[in-house]
Amino acid sequence: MSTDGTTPNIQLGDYIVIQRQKYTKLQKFGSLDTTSTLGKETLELKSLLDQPYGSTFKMCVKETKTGKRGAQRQHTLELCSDTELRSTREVLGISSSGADNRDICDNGEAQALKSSDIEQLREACNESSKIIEKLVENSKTFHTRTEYSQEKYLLKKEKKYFEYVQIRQPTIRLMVDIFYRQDAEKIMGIRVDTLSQIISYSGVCGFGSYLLYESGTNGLLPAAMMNSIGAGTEGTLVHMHPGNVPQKQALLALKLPLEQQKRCVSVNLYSVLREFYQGNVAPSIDQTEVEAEETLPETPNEEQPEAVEPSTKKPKLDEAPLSGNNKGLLRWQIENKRASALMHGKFDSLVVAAKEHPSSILQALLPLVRPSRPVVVFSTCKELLQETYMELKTSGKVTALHVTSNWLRTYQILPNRTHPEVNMSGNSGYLLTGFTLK
Amino acid sequence: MSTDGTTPNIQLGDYIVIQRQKYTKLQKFGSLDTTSTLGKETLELKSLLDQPYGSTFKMCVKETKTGKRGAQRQHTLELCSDTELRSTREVLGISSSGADNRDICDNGEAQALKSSDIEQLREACNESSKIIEKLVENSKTFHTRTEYSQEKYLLKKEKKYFEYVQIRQPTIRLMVDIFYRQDAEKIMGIRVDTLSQIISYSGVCGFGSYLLYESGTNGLLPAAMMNSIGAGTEGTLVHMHPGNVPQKQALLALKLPLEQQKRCVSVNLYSVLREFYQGNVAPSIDQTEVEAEETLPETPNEEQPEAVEPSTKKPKLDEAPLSGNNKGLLRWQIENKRASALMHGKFDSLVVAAKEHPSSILQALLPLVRPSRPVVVFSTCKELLQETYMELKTSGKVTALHVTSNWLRTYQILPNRTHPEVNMSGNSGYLLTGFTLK
Amino acid sequence: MSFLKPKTHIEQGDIVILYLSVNSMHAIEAVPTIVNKKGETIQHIFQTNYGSLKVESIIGVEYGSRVELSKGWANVLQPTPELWTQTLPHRTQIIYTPDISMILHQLEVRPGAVVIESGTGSGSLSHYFLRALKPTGHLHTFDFHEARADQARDEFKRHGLAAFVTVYHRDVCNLGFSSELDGAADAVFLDLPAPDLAVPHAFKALKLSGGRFCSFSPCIEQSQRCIQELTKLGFNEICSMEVLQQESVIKTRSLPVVDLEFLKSPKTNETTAQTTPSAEESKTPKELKKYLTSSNPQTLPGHTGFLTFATLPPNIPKA
Amino acid sequence: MSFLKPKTHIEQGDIVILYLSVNSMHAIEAVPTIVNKKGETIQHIFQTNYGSLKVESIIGVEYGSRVELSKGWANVLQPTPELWTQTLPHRTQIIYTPDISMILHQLEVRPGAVVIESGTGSGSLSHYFLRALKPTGHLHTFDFHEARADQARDEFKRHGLAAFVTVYHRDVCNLGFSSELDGAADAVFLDLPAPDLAVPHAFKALKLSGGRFCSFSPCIEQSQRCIQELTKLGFNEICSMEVLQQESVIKTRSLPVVDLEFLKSPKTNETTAQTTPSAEESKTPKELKKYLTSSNPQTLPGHTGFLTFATLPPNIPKA
Repeated sequence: MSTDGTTPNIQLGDYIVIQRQKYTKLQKFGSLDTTSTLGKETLELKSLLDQPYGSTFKMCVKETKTGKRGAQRQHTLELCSDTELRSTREVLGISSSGADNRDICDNGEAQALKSSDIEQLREACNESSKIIEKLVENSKTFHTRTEYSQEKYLLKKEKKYFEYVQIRQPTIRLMVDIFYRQDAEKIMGIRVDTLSQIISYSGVCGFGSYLLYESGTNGLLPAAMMNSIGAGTEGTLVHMHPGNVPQKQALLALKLPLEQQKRCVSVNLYSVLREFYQGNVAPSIDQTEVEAEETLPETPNEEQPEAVEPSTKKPKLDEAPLSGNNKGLLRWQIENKRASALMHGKFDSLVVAAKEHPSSILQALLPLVRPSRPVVVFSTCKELLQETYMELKTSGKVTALHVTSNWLRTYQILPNRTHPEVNMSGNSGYLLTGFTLK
Repeated sequence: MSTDGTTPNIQLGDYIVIQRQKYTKLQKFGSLDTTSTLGKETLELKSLLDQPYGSTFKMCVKETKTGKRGAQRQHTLELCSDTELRSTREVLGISSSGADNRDICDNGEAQALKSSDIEQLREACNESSKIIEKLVENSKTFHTRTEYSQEKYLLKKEKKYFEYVQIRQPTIRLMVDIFYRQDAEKIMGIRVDTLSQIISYSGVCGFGSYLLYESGTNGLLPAAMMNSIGAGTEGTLVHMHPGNVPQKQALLALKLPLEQQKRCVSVNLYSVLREFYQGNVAPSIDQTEVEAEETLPETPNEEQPEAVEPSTKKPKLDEAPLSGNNKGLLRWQIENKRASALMHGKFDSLVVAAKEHPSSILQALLPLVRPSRPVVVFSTCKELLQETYMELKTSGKVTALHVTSNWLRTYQILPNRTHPEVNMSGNSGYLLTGFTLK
Repeated sequence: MSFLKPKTHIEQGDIVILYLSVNSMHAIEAVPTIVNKKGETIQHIFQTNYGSLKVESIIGVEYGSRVELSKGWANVLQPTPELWTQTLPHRTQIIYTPDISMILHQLEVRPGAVVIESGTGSGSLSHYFLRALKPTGHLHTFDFHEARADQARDEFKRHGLAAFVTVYHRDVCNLGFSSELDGAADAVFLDLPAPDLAVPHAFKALKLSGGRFCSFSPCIEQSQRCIQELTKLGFNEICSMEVLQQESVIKTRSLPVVDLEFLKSPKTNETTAQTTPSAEESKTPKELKKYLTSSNPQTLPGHTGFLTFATLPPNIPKA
Repeated sequence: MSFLKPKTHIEQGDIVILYLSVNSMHAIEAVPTIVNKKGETIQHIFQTNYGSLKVESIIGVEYGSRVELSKGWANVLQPTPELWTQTLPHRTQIIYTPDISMILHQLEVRPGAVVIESGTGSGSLSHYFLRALKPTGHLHTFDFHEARADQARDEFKRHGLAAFVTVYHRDVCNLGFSSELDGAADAVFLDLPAPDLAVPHAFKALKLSGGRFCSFSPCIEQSQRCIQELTKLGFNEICSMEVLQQESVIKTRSLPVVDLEFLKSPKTNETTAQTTPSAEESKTPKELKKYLTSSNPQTLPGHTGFLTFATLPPNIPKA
């Protein structure tokens, strides 16, 4: 979404979303040599440069290496027009289908092509529709299958041989899907519905000062909150984390304007609390040592190590009203002072998404929140929220307390085949919400 | 369901299900003077005698008493043919309906008839369709409403003025609906899906010897198990309860043949365990005193006090192989001895539905179950089953342990208006299931 | 004016949430006097289950404070869209926070977004859109019911949100969204009985660079027809879902634990003769153990509506 | 023969459930030898993840016992329909215990009942019907796929259930349930792609005294058409539902509890200089507390099928 209705172009250094059918992946387009791997396909990304986001590219086989796990193909990408994309079904013009499967015997000999034939075919043809056409031609049972069964077969084959990818600009919506699908634990199991409700219940928007503690979501939570705070607004976020350096991948992927980036202050929970309560503590080691340590993220993210680099290498400006003698301070100390100033000014909302028991964290952070402000606590463990609920209720400091979770049911809506999806995600996590009192 | 396909007739002493549209009620047809109250309508039941189950009767107003809560009407019942029952909508032949409700202003003055007019109309007309026709005629907005809104209005009015009742034979299916709707707590919150699964997981059927402990379900659980054990089979049930006398309403309502009734042995948990472990304990008080005490059920059921009488008044035969000197023993002592004999023979399944912590009950009863037999424990409190699960898992005496609960979603399926029902029951309770090991 | 941004003290004219308990809260306007049915200006007294509140007394009070009622007390909270949704005057069926949160997320609404909504209804969702898109975006909201559109327009003004919203009285199924909005929207939301009729208008209203679409329908047939239309017009990423929030009821329960072991050996005190089963029971050692438990409420929302989302890809020619 | 009634010891020919773990169990036939692909009679050795089992060794063993495998052990259980459903050879998609339990309950199946089922499929549901209706009732089960009907017939015989079931190879949508069954059934169950076509046959097959009907359909459109047909023929008490069972994963979790109070006052031991945020963390008092927790599995069954139930009232004329 861009405000002026034009589509921005893909730049070096951008995080991009690569989509192949329903599969999506977040990738840093770091240099012209960057490649990206989708299963057995490796894509050279250089031709993406300066093309508009939303474009579709055709995967063109450049070379095939035979590895241990079968053929690994290297592809270049070729920008293509949208009209090139047609439904394979339409192309093949399949029409005759059986009424039911009463005459099908499942003896594993339905496909006349051997797997070596198929592999050859694949190297020869560049178009998935041609490959699928051949497969259908050589299937003994395809035309006796029901239409439903044919469709299932074609979808399966299309998925395997589909040769187009679309490049999209990362958004919170696309990223939570990717992160949750790839490894939900890396975003603490925060499902899309729960994320959407954290944003609502916290009230985060273009006005106000917000406080977040999270123990590691690949940057998803601070990114979602900064996204709601918006560009060119007056909202600010203090983002507390338990680690050495904050996880910021999702935040970087949003490519926010610098003025907006500056309104997100990421600090270590313990360190900033000490700063807040005890004021200036003199630094006692040299910068080199710190930077060396800082390159180790709290939760090592092996898949996308690029995620961490920019946050540690890029210099960050300090805008908070400080006493002036910031020279000589380490970056984390400057950030601590900025956060501390915001903490003294108090917050308009508190969000806690902790792997730890939220109780002691709330005890430390609730005094920093103004009265009549929302509090949202996320945990995957209901038992912890139960205890926290009882403590808050007894304390009388927070009212309108609720513990909630969700069912998220997705539907297949197709003519004559409408039903809820056969599998559903079992865990939304739990939210404890309420409002602070004076 | 009768095995020979003929419909039995309604007899004095029967429990009957009275149905008025979707409302159902369990009622004992104790004598010809029995009346039954449905909201503001009182029905004289005498004309039901000897009519076949499944018949529909018309409510004919006999007199109207003006009470504190408006008019209370006394009705006689008149057997009527099925063809008399037509959809009110059809009778009224309503066709013109608005496309949407944009022009409806809700000012509370849509109905020209005053409530006193309606009351008069009601006494004059014996047919709900006539009353509704008048209401529709006098409604200023009915014909501008959407078809959906018209339908809703008609259904609401039909419900209020509907003048037919159907008399049905009680079955487990009808009773669990009635009990759950009227007061789910009286059947320990056992919902239909959970009941159905208790029956499945326990494996109760026409063969074998079954053990049930329940702390009060109006007789629903022993009735459901006896229903699955069946008439003319060799299955037996020992039904343990914590109270003075067992709750048996649902069991009596099934009107099982005597031979089948005898295969259900109801005993007090503590008393029968003492009998089992310590053998003959001499009775020391006279029978009169016991009977006086026995008429007090454990959980007083004020709505349907008839429920208890038959179990205390009706003599019960003893079939278990006893030492022969049963004369002089009180009925509960005879039952204890029969149950004790079955306990020594061990059981083919154990069902526990307890308000108490199931753990100590399982410890006492599990040794009475043969190896490779199902165990099913119901509780409304998941935390208790969690503890029990861990104990059983650690003990190694029960395998294939699962704790489950259900969502039960009912659907409205109507042309162009298909959706899950707007409200759903939140609690199925929890089941812990497993199989005993040697 | 209390919906624009977080504020600390109640000012005259603010909407204030009077919070009595989880099941009892009210939205009241912080004005010292009101006009009664007879047209007379009278003191603004608000009645609750815990007695009355002289509304004038809360002006100047800090949000989050406790205020005294004649027979009890309550807390005054600054309204949020969440609290407003639970207290607003219903002019129509409304959508609640769980669905709304998903709608905002899926429509990618953030400051600067231009959003089209139809119908306005009771303005429940509108308030969420406005929080998310202000101060740099704009909401265009349509209702075919004139009184409702007028009420909504007036409400947004009183809530301090007028600068970010335009309310239209218009039948969008037949007339579309007005040509000034062609290619202007980042997102379109429909809550209409026949959403399929409005899909072509949504298609026209979305930006050439693409955008997101959502339709909320209680019945599956509406979603089915809507999806047919979306597919025909080249929308993709079409998906339908339901979000059902369930609350956990948390309480400490005292649950009985029975001892049955003692039954295995004869009673030590045999002077009390064994009598009836019931006599047995009263002598049974039964202790109560406390558990912090969580359970579902008796009744849950079983269905609110089907949410259908779709993407209009960039650069689709619009004829 | 192990499906007829509860038994204590494994006899030759029994189907036995070899239970290794929650996710691993197998149904095996307790026979000392089997015939291999080449037609040779060989010793029956069963391979598991915990090594092999010489099947002959379990004959005569008490059900519920532990048996040794070459690399571990397992328990032998007598099959129940529940265990069978989890281990049977799938010839079709099958229905599982939560739906089946509701079907049996709603169809009011008990000993003596006459039940019609179509299609037979893999026989998962049939075994439940048979447990519920034997020894005095009868199951008539139909499948249009000849091999499946034959396999099912053979299976019921080997399971000791042949006396209570008749298996038909027949296309019931087009040909109905055979005229001998007219007015014979207490309950009819349909699991067919076009249940509406079989509803008139169900109507004919139910007793004059009435009976119960169930159709299981994965898609809502099938239920919609089925209900139209049921309504037309005078069925009542029509209702549709889904039953979704969710398992609770119970485990003891050790969860970190942090102490932040100490940060409010200067460190007592100031000899260790404060260095980096990370150095801070390593010195933070963090204890682990144990919780007995319950959670949902990552993936739940989101949909199995819609169950539609109806009653045929007594004395409906059938010509």
